Amino acid sequence: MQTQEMMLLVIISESLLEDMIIDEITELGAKGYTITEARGKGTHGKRSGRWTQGGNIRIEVVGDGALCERIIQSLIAKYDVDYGLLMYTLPVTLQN
Amino acid sequence: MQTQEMMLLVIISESLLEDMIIDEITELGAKGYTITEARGKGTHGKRSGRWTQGGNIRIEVVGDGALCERIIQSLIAKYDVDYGLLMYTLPVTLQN
Amino acid sequence: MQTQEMMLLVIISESLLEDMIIDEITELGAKGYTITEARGKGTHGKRSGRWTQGGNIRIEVVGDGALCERIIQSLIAKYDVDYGLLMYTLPVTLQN
Amino acid sequence: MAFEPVVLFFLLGVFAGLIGSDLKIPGSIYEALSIFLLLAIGLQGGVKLAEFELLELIVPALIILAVGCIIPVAVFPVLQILGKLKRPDAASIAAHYGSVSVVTFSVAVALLQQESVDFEGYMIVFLVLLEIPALVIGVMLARYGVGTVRWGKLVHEVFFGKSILLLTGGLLIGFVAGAEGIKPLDILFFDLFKGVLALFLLEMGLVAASRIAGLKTYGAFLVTFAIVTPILSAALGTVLGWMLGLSVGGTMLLATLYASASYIAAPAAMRIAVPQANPAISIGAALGITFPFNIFLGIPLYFWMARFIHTVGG
Amino acid sequence: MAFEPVVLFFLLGVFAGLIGSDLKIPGSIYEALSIFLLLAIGLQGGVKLAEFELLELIVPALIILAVGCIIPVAVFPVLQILGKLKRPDAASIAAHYGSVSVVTFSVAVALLQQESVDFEGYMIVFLVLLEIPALVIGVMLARYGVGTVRWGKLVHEVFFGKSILLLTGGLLIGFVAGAEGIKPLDILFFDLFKGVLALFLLEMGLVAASRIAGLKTYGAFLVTFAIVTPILSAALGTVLGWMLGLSVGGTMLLATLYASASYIAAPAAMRIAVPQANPAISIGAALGITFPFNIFLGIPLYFWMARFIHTVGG
Amino acid sequence: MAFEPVVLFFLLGVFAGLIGSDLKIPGSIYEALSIFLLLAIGLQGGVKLAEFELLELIVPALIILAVGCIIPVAVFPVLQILGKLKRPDAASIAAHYGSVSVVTFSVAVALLQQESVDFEGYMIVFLVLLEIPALVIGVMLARYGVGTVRWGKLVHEVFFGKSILLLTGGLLIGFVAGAEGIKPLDILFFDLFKGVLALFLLEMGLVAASRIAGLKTYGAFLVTFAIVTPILSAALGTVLGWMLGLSVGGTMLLATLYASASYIAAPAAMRIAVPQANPAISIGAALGITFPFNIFLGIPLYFWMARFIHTVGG
Ligand SMILES: Nc1ncnc2c1ncn2[C@@H]1O[C@H](COP(=O)(O)O)[C@@H](O)[C@H]1O
Ligand SMILES: Nc1ncnc2c1ncn2[C@@H]1O[C@H](COP(=O)(O)O)[C@@H](O)[C@H]1O
Ligand SMILES: Nc1ncnc2c1ncn2[C@@H]1O[C@H](COP(=O)(O)O)[C@@H](O)[C@H]1O
Ligand code: NA
Ligand code: NA
Ligand code: NA
Repeated sequence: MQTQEMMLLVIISESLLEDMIIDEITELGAKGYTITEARGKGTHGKRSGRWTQGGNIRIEVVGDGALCERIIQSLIAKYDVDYGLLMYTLPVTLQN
Repeated sequence: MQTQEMMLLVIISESLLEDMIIDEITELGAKGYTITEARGKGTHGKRSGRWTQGGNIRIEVVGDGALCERIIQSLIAKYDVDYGLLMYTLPVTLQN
Repeated sequence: MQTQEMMLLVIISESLLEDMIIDEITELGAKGYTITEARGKGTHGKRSGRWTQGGNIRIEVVGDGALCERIIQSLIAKYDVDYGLLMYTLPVTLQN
Repeated sequence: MAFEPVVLFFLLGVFAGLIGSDLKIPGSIYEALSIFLLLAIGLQGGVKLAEFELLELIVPALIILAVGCIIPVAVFPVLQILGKLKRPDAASIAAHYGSVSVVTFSVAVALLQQESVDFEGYMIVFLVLLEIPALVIGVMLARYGVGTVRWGKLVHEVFFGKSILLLTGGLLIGFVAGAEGIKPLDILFFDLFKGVLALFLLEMGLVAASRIAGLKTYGAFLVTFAIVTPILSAALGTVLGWMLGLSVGGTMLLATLYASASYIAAPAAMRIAVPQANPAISIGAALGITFPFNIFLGIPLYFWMARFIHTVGG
Repeated sequence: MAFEPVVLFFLLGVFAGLIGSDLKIPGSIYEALSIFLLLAIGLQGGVKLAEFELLELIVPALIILAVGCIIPVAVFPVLQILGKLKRPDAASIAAHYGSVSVVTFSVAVALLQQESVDFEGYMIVFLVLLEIPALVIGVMLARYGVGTVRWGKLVHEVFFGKSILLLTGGLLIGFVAGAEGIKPLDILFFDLFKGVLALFLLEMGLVAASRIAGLKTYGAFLVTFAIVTPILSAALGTVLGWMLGLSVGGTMLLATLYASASYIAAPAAMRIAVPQANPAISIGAALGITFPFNIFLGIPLYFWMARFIHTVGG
Repeated sequence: MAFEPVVLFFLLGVFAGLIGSDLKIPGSIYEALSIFLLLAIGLQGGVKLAEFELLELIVPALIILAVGCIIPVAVFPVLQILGKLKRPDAASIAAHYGSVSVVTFSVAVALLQQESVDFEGYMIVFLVLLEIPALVIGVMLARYGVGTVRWGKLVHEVFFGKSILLLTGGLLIGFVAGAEGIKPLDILFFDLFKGVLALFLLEMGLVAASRIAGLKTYGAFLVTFAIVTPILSAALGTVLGWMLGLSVGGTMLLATLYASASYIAAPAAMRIAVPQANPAISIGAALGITFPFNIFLGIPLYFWMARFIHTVGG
């Protein structure tokens, strides 16, 4: 059983952007991703997930540092100004 | 692009408490939060998310250590004895 | 207030396996777990959560390193070949 | 004994739950079904209420409320002393049994309709009224001399909680719009009502099944309590209904209201106001025993009681 | 003034929202209700359309579309100059008011049915057509000289977005199957329509309530705008409908279409195409003011206007 | 050729899926629609079954079951040898085609009703019975000599899985309550049935669209297989139905049952019991080809075959 030190990138953004973000991270080389439905509040106001306010999605990508960095740069450039977006990274140990 | 070392506080508790916990963390100074629906099991028994058993919510707050500490203290004082509650923290790198 | 250094194990797998994985981790000694509904993509293809494709679940288990190791070994042995499965661990500080 | 096929769906749910089937009604569907039932029952009441002189209802309403308050006050010491339950648990259970169950009421109405027995349309008003005082009494019993209650939060939870809101909202809309105005909505809210009730009972059966397992833990006292309490409460309701001059149908419905235990409004309110109480005990009794007892045996029994008192008492 | 009980459900929703009740329609149920409404309205239109000569509709359709484009073009400078709104916000609001609201249209149809007033079945075709051009105009206004538009994505979003797709899909199915073929579906799609509309309005009320709070921020200009614009647009529609020789019912529906503001298709399209615009302003105006204004006061007013012009104009 | 408008909804779904519309039926609504369809079809069968002598059904039921088992056993070597599929995949596909599809059956019933052709009400019993044996055969074929099967888990999955449970539960409730007892539920479970089927087919179309893309990967063999198999199975059913003395309607339904491939019960059971099989292949064939083939061409063909054999055979 070998384990592997990887980076976990968590992206929280507007549900509306799902397709575009997924296209982006796939093109940049992500091998996989996991999405959960979320709601929340931030500098762009409350996103309750009720229809007219829209909801959030929470995307997890496990990858190497370079991949995460590429995704971060690209999403900041495209979506950070106009859309709700929060990204953070942390080191994790991949187990399988 | 500057990144920032922050603390991530994860709170898992009963859906019923959502409004009260959100009020609490907002008053204590959180700038934002993210909520996902969850279910689970712990010392207060199984919470399947079926209606009469109730479900859980999983709240993420990214903030500085002091904020997380304040929230933790306050939630322990108010809800730890009578309600299902689990909190853990970990360091993360904020990317935007 | 005493805090405790623990391990967080995150398991992402097919919804279909929920009962079996929960039985497994409970038998191996987990005191609790938290489940959220998820969808995603990986080496086993896209799992959109639409009915005929099936969805994923994301299970969090907070426990000591030995427990996490036991769970990882057991799930790899039983499900890694035939089913969608991703597991990673990270250290967290339990706060209550 | 009178029998209403809709309860068969409850049995199917219990069976599915006990054998561990993967059948489940998604949470959002369950929510939608409850919103529908509450609105529909409110609308039905409102339409019928429009035919009555409201002022004449005030006195019977006050009497029915006052007598209804006897139930939680009476069962509380029984639970504490005979049942050896802790104060918060006893108070919480008292609140559940003092309050009422909309679905039990609906099954009773369905039975009356099947047997073509008339009833006073304004019974639905009492359903709304009776939801509330028991919850307040429960909180007072739990907190007497102990700590402070967040009354504001509680009152809000109770009065503006969705059950009461939809019931009263439906009542008002039905009252304002009247039978004529509601007609285009009849097919959704009235004709489909019983079918939706059937689906709801299926889900109730699934949930009740998960409660039945837990009951062994609480033992014989709780089981006995959960069967005897509704019968005694129903007796109280039967006598009162007869004394107030209600019809056979109305008497049976009042008995059912007193006999029924809340498992929606009460659990939510008690979890907020009396968090020390273990919700598994109160919901287990209300949903795992009293609810099935009422829909299978209780309602036919209360029907018989109502006819009996009207025959004997004239 | 003509009154349609279904709007009482909207009031109930607003009330529940304002007092902070925990009532909410689960998201998936809301989705299902909209799918139902869109399909049902499409089917109704398709069945009626089958009775008409399609070619004869082309000219009036083009006129109605062209005149409809006046609305966003006219309100844009008003918003920029009088309202002092930024270019993207002005353009986004223009798109919302140029587009149409399916639920407002449905309430108008419900009123006509209650008053037993006939209307041209093909009005539904205009509902579909009018959804689109205002969105394109809005994007052009926002982007004129500024940056590039992802037109591909936008066109896809608009034409294949679920609103248009279900409306046109229903229209085609109704048209192909005809009244006879649709008959076994009548009870679901036609008889239940108004009840479902009632539930939908309940949810709309809840959402509108959450918008009302935010309106204080935007001030008197926006409130005035959100009431005056529909009245003027309706006047335009009334005159045009009369000139095109529509019946009283058809004239009133055209006025309602022009007067209504989109709050489903437009917000989604604008968020993609004009992300700099603050969605809270446009949705707040369309849903928090114009929608309630239209269903309570506007529609009865437009009905009166249509009858007036037909009486006076002959 | 006979045509049933309800299939137009499937086409709309396929179109929406292929152009990448954002239309989707929320998961919980899909769940609710399936629960409804299964319960409703069970109830309909139960009510009709109450009119028959149960004992007389045992022999034909056993024959229909035994002949039904021929299908998976016959297609397995074809898939392995001609199709060059791996053992688990061949076995899993065999199980899918041996089992049956409730929605295909429902579309066939809808066609018969539209054409006013009678059929034996107890056909629904065969629908329930035929779901099961093919799954067991599939597992045995996959595991013959290889590893161990968790039979307990599998049997539980199959017998107490929600499809079988709701079908048999509805059957029993309909049987016990009878036409009279079910009457207040008629409007929900019977009158709305076809409308709900339409919505369900819309979702099926969306899903089928996502399958069609994947089919290119599997090539000509699978496409041919997925069209020829139902035709041959239907021929078997037609001859058997005629030999058993079923009416034209009953014969056509038996042919449809044999011809239909499961895409709900079978995928779930195979994923547990034969995890080595790639679910994309079996579901792709069953849902992406056989299902649309059956509802558009197959069912009219089987109807023609049933009439033909009854005309020729007398
Ligand atoms: N401090 C925070 N902690 C956790 N989640 C946050 C935080 N700030 C923002 N979010 C999430 O990120 C989304 C977008 O953030 P924003 O761009 O700040 O509006 C919000 O809707 C929240 O779900
Ligand atoms: N060891 C654990 N790992 C992950 N989640 C847990 C654990 N223990 C408790 N939880 C979650 O926290 C909730 C409340 O826990 P408790 O207060 O222990 O009942 C549970 O319902 C679970 O969702
Ligand atoms: N690199 C990744 N990052 C995040 N989630 C992943 C990744 N790879 C796989 N997953 C998740 O794990 C599930 C199973 O993965 P797999 O076994 O690779 O198909 C997928 O459906 C995803 O939800
Ligand atoms: Na009671
Ligand atoms: Na407009
Ligand atoms: Na078959």
